Amino acid sequence: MSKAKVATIWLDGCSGCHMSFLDLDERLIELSEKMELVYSPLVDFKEFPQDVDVTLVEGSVSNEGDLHKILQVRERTRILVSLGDCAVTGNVPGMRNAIGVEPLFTRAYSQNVTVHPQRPRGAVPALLETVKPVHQVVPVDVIVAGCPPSASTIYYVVSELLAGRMPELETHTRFGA
Amino acid sequence: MPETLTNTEVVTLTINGQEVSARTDETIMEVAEEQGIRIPALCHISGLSDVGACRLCVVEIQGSPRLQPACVTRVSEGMTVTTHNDRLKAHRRTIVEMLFAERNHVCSVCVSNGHCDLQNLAVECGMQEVTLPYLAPSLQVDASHKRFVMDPNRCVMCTRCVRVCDEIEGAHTWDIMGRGVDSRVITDLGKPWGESDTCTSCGKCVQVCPTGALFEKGVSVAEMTKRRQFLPYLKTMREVQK
Amino acid sequence: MRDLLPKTAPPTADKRWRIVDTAMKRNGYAPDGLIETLHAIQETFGYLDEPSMRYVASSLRVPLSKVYGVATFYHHFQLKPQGEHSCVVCLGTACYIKGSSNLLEAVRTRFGIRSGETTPNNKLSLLTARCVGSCSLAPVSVLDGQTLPHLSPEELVEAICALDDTEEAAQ
Amino acid sequence: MNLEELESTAAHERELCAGQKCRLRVCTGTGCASAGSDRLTQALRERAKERGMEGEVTVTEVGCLGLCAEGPLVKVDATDTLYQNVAPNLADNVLDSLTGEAAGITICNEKQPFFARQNRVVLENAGHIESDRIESYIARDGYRALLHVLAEMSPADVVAAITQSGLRGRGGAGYPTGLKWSTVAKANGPRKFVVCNGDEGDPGAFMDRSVMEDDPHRVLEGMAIAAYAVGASHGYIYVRAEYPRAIKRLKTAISRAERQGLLGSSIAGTSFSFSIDLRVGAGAFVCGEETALIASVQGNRGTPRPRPPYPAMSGLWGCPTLINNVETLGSIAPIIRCGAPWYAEIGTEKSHGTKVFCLTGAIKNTGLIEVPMGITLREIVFDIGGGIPNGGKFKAVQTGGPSGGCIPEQYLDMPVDYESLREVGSIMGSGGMIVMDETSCMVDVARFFMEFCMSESCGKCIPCRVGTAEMYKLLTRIATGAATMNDLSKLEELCSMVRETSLCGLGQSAPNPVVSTLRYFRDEYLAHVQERVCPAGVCPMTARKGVATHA
Repeated sequence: MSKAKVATIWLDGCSGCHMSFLDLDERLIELSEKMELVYSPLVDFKEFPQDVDVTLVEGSVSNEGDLHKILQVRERTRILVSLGDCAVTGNVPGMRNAIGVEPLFTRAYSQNVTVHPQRPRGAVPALLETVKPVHQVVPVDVIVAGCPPSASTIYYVVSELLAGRMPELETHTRFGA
Repeated sequence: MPETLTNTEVVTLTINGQEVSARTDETIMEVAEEQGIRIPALCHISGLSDVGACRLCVVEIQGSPRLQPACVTRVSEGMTVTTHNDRLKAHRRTIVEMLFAERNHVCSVCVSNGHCDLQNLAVECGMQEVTLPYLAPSLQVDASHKRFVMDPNRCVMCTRCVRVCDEIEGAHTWDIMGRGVDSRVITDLGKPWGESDTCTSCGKCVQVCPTGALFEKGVSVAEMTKRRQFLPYLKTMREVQK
Repeated sequence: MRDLLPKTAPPTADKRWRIVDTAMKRNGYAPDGLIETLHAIQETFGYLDEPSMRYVASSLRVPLSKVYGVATFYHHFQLKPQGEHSCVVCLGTACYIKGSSNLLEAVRTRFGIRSGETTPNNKLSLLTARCVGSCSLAPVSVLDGQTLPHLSPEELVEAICALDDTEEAAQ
Repeated sequence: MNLEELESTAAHERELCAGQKCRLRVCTGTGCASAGSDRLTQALRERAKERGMEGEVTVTEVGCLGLCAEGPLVKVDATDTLYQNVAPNLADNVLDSLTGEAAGITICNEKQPFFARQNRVVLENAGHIESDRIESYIARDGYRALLHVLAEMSPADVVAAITQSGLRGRGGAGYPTGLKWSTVAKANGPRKFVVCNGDEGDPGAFMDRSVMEDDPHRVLEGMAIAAYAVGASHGYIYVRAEYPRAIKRLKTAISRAERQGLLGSSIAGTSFSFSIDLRVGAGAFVCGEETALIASVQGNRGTPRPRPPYPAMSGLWGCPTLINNVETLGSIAPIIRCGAPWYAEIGTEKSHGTKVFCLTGAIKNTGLIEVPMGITLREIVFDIGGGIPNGGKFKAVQTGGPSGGCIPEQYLDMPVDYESLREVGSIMGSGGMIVMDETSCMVDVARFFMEFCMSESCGKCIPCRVGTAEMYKLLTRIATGAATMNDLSKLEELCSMVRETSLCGLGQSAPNPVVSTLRYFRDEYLAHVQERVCPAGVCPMTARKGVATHA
C-alpha cells in the first residue's frame, strides 16, 4: 500500500502550530509509516507537488503571496485542513483588520521609526486589504481550532484522515486555548 | 414583570417529551434547569432581571408561530416545549458566529481565554468557524480606571454590567449609547471610565461580564477568572426578605 | 416629594434656561419627561452639550449614562453645534430610487462634508432624513426648513450657494 | 359642548361658508406646500385686496386635495373647478377665472380615474376643512360620533360596533381592532391609556402625516371614542419630530377641543373624562413597534421588549394600554356615524373598509389615495396612478416599506388586501406604494432597505443587530461584483435565521425585501454574482477582478 501524501504550509502565523506538530515526538515515527511528508517548511522542497492527499495549513491569508499559495494548494490538495486559530479565525494577524493597511504602515514604518523611516516596496508581497481566515478564501474540509491545537489533537486529526475517516472535532477544540 | 402575578398555580407541561410540573411564576429556563436541561444563554444570568435579548435561549413552543426566549417566557398549563433540535442548534450556532464576526474577539491573547462564556458557547453550540464577513470595527480600549479595564473589542452587548450596576449596586454608571451595530456600553456621559463621578469601583460589572471585555488590571492572558458567587447570594437574600 | 428636594441651578445665567425649566415642570420633573426636555434644549440652544445633559440628569434625577444613552439613541438629537444653515437630504425610498444619493454626493464634492458633518467655517451642516414625507416630490431636500422638490444635484448645490456666504464653505 | 351646541356651531359654520360668495380652497398638503402653495395663498389674498375683490373672495387653506404630482392645486367652489399647477405668479389668472374665462391656468379633470376611483373615508375632510379651526371640522359632522357614543352607547356597544365593522389595524400587521379594544377593555389595571401611534417611519409613506396635518380633530375624536370604549382617562399622541406641522396642528387641535369641552374632564356633561398629551419622537423607526413606543413615551431608549405581556395587558407604566395608529383611529368616527354594517360592506371578505396609500415612484399621478380594500394593483397603478411616465415599463411595486416586499407584474391583478399581499411575500404595511420601472435594480433596492434596517435596528438583540449588518455587507458584495454563489446562499440562510429569531417586528421582517426580490428577481442577483453585471445599470460593480472570496 502506498503512503498518503501529506503536506503542511505556513501562511501568516507564528509557526506555533508547526511546533505543536513537532510535539507529536515519537508519534511522528508511527505516522510516517502511513504517510509521506511531501512539502513543508520543515523539509526542503521548493515546489508544492500535485495530487497531495492532505495539507495542513497554518496561518491566515494576509498578503498576495499567501493568496497565491493557498489557491495553488487548494487546487492540488484533496483534503485541506485549517490548522490553528490563525487559519481558522484570522487570530493575531487579523487584529490589523480594524486598523486598515495605510494607517498600519504609517504607524509601523513612519511614526515608530526614528532612523531612515521608509516603506518596504517590491521585495515582499503586498498586504491584502484585510486578513482572512483560509475558509473565507477557499473551501476548507477540516477545521482545527486552537492556538495552537495540542499535539494530541493534531495526532487525532491526522490519524483519522489517514484511516479514511473525517475527524469529529465539534466539541473537542476551542478558539484560543 | 409586574408583581401582580401573585396567584401562582401548579401546571403540567412537556419539555422535550418529558412531562413536568411547575409553578406559573417560573420561566421555561428555570423549569428546564430543574430538569437538568441546559439551554444556552448569554444575556441571562441568575440574580439579574432578564431582557430576552441574546436570543440564544429561544425554544419552540407547540402552537406558537414564533420562537420564544426561555429566560422570560413563563410556563403555562399544557405547554409543549422543545429546547433542542436541529433548527434551534443551527440558529444558536449562527448567533454565536455573529458575535465573533461583530467585534474583534481574539481568544489567544484575551485575559479571559479559557474562562470565557462566549468561548464556551462556541464549543457548546458547535461553532467552529466564522463564515460571515468580519465587521472589524475600530475600538479603543479604556484603561483609565484605576482598578479595571474595559475592552470593547470583547464586548457582546449582553448588558449584564448595565443591569448589575443599576439593579444591585444602584449606581447606574453603565448604560448603552448609540444604536444597532454601533451601540456601545458607556459610563456616565460616554467619558473615560476613570473620570466617572458615579462609579463606586465595586467591580460587580467586571465579575458578571461574560467575556474579557471587563477585567481587573494586572491580569495577563488567560488569568482573569470571574467570581459570581455574590449574585446567587443576593438573590436568595432578597427572596428571604420578601 | 420631588419639590422638597433641592433644585439644581442651570449651567449658565442664560435666560433661555427658563424654556427648559418649563418643559421639565410641565412633566412634573418626572424622569419620563427626559426626551421632551432634550427636545426643549435642542430647540433652544441648537444642540445638547455636556453641561446641559448634566443639568437635565440632576434636575430629573436620571442617571448621567441614561441621559447620554437616550440622547445618542435618537437620530434627531445633535451633540455637536450645527452650522448656520442646514441641508437635509431625504433618503426615503421614493427619493432614493429617484437618485437622492447623487444629491448627497454632489454636496460632498462641492462642500467637502458628509452626512452629519459641518463645514469648518460652521456655515453648513449636512444631514440625512429617513423620509420627510414629501414622496410625491422626490427627490427632495430640506434647506433651512424649506422643502425643495424634484431636485437635480446641480440645483441643490446652486440652492445652497444661493444662501448667504455658504460659498465660502466650499473653500 | 353638548349635541345641541355642536349642531348650532355646525349650522353657524355652514352658514358662514354659504355666505361667502366665492371660496377658493388652496391645498397646503406637503406636495403643494413645497410647490409654493403658501406663496400662492398670500398672492391670492394680496391681489384680491388690490383688485377690490376682498369682500367676495375668501381664500382658505385646506389639506391635501390628493393629486400631489400636479400641485399647487386650487379648488374654486363657485364654479366647481379644480386648477392644477397654479404657480404663485398665476394668482391673477385664478381671480380672472371668477368673472370670465380661465386663461393661462390648467383645469384639472376631476372625472379622471385618479379621483373617480377613490373612496374617501379617512380622508373625507382633507381638502375641505381648515385644520386649525375646530368649527370647520364640526361643520362636517365632526365630534358627532363622540357625542353620540357618550349619549347612546355603552362602552361594550362601541367595542361591539368596531368588531362588527371588521376594521383591522392600519399600521401594518392588520390585527383586528375590535379584538384589541376588547382585550384592553377587559384588562384590569389602576389606570388605562390610549396611545395614538403617529410615528410613521416607513420611508416612502406619508398617509398619517396627511391625516394629522389636515384633519387633526378626527384623530382626537377617534382617540376619545377608543378611550370611552376601553375605559381610559388619558392618552398620548406620539408624533415624529420630522413632522413639525403635524405637531403644531395637533397641539392647536388639542387646546381647541379642550376649550370646547370635547376633551378634558366631564366631556359633554357626562362623567367621561379624557385628556391627551403630545409626545414628540426623535427619529427612531423602531419606535413604531408597540413596546418600543411605550419605552419612548416613558422617556427611555426606544428598545422593544419581548411580548407577552402585550401592551393591552401591561403597557405604559405597567397599565393596560391601547395602541392604534393614526389611520385606524381616523376610521373610527365614520364607522360610528355611518354604522358598522356600512363600513363592513366596503372591501373584501377579510379586509374591510378603505385603505390610504401613498403612491410614489415611477408613476404619473403621485399622491395620496384612498381606495376600497380588494381593488387590484393594476387599477391602482394604471388607472388611478396613470401608469409609468416617459414610456417606461412597469417592473415592480414595493409595498410595506422596509418590512414589505416587491411585487412583480404577474401579480398585478391580485386584490389588495392583507392576506393576498402576505401570500406574495409582501405586507400591507402602513401604506407606502412605490412603483418601480426598469431603471431600478432590485439588488440595489434590497440593499437600500437593508441599510435602512441596519441603521434603524435598536441593537438590543443579536440577530437583528448583527444580522442586518451582515446581510448589508453581503448585499454590498453582490452590488459591487465581489460576491460568490456562496455569499448568495449565506444571505438566504441569514434571511430565515434573522426572521425566526429576532426579538421584534423590525428584525423579524427586515429580510422581507431581500426574500421577495430573490423570489421574483433571482436572475438579477445571478447576473450580479455570476456575470458581474447590473442589468439596470445602477450598481457600481467596482470590485477587483480575480480576487477569490470564498465565504
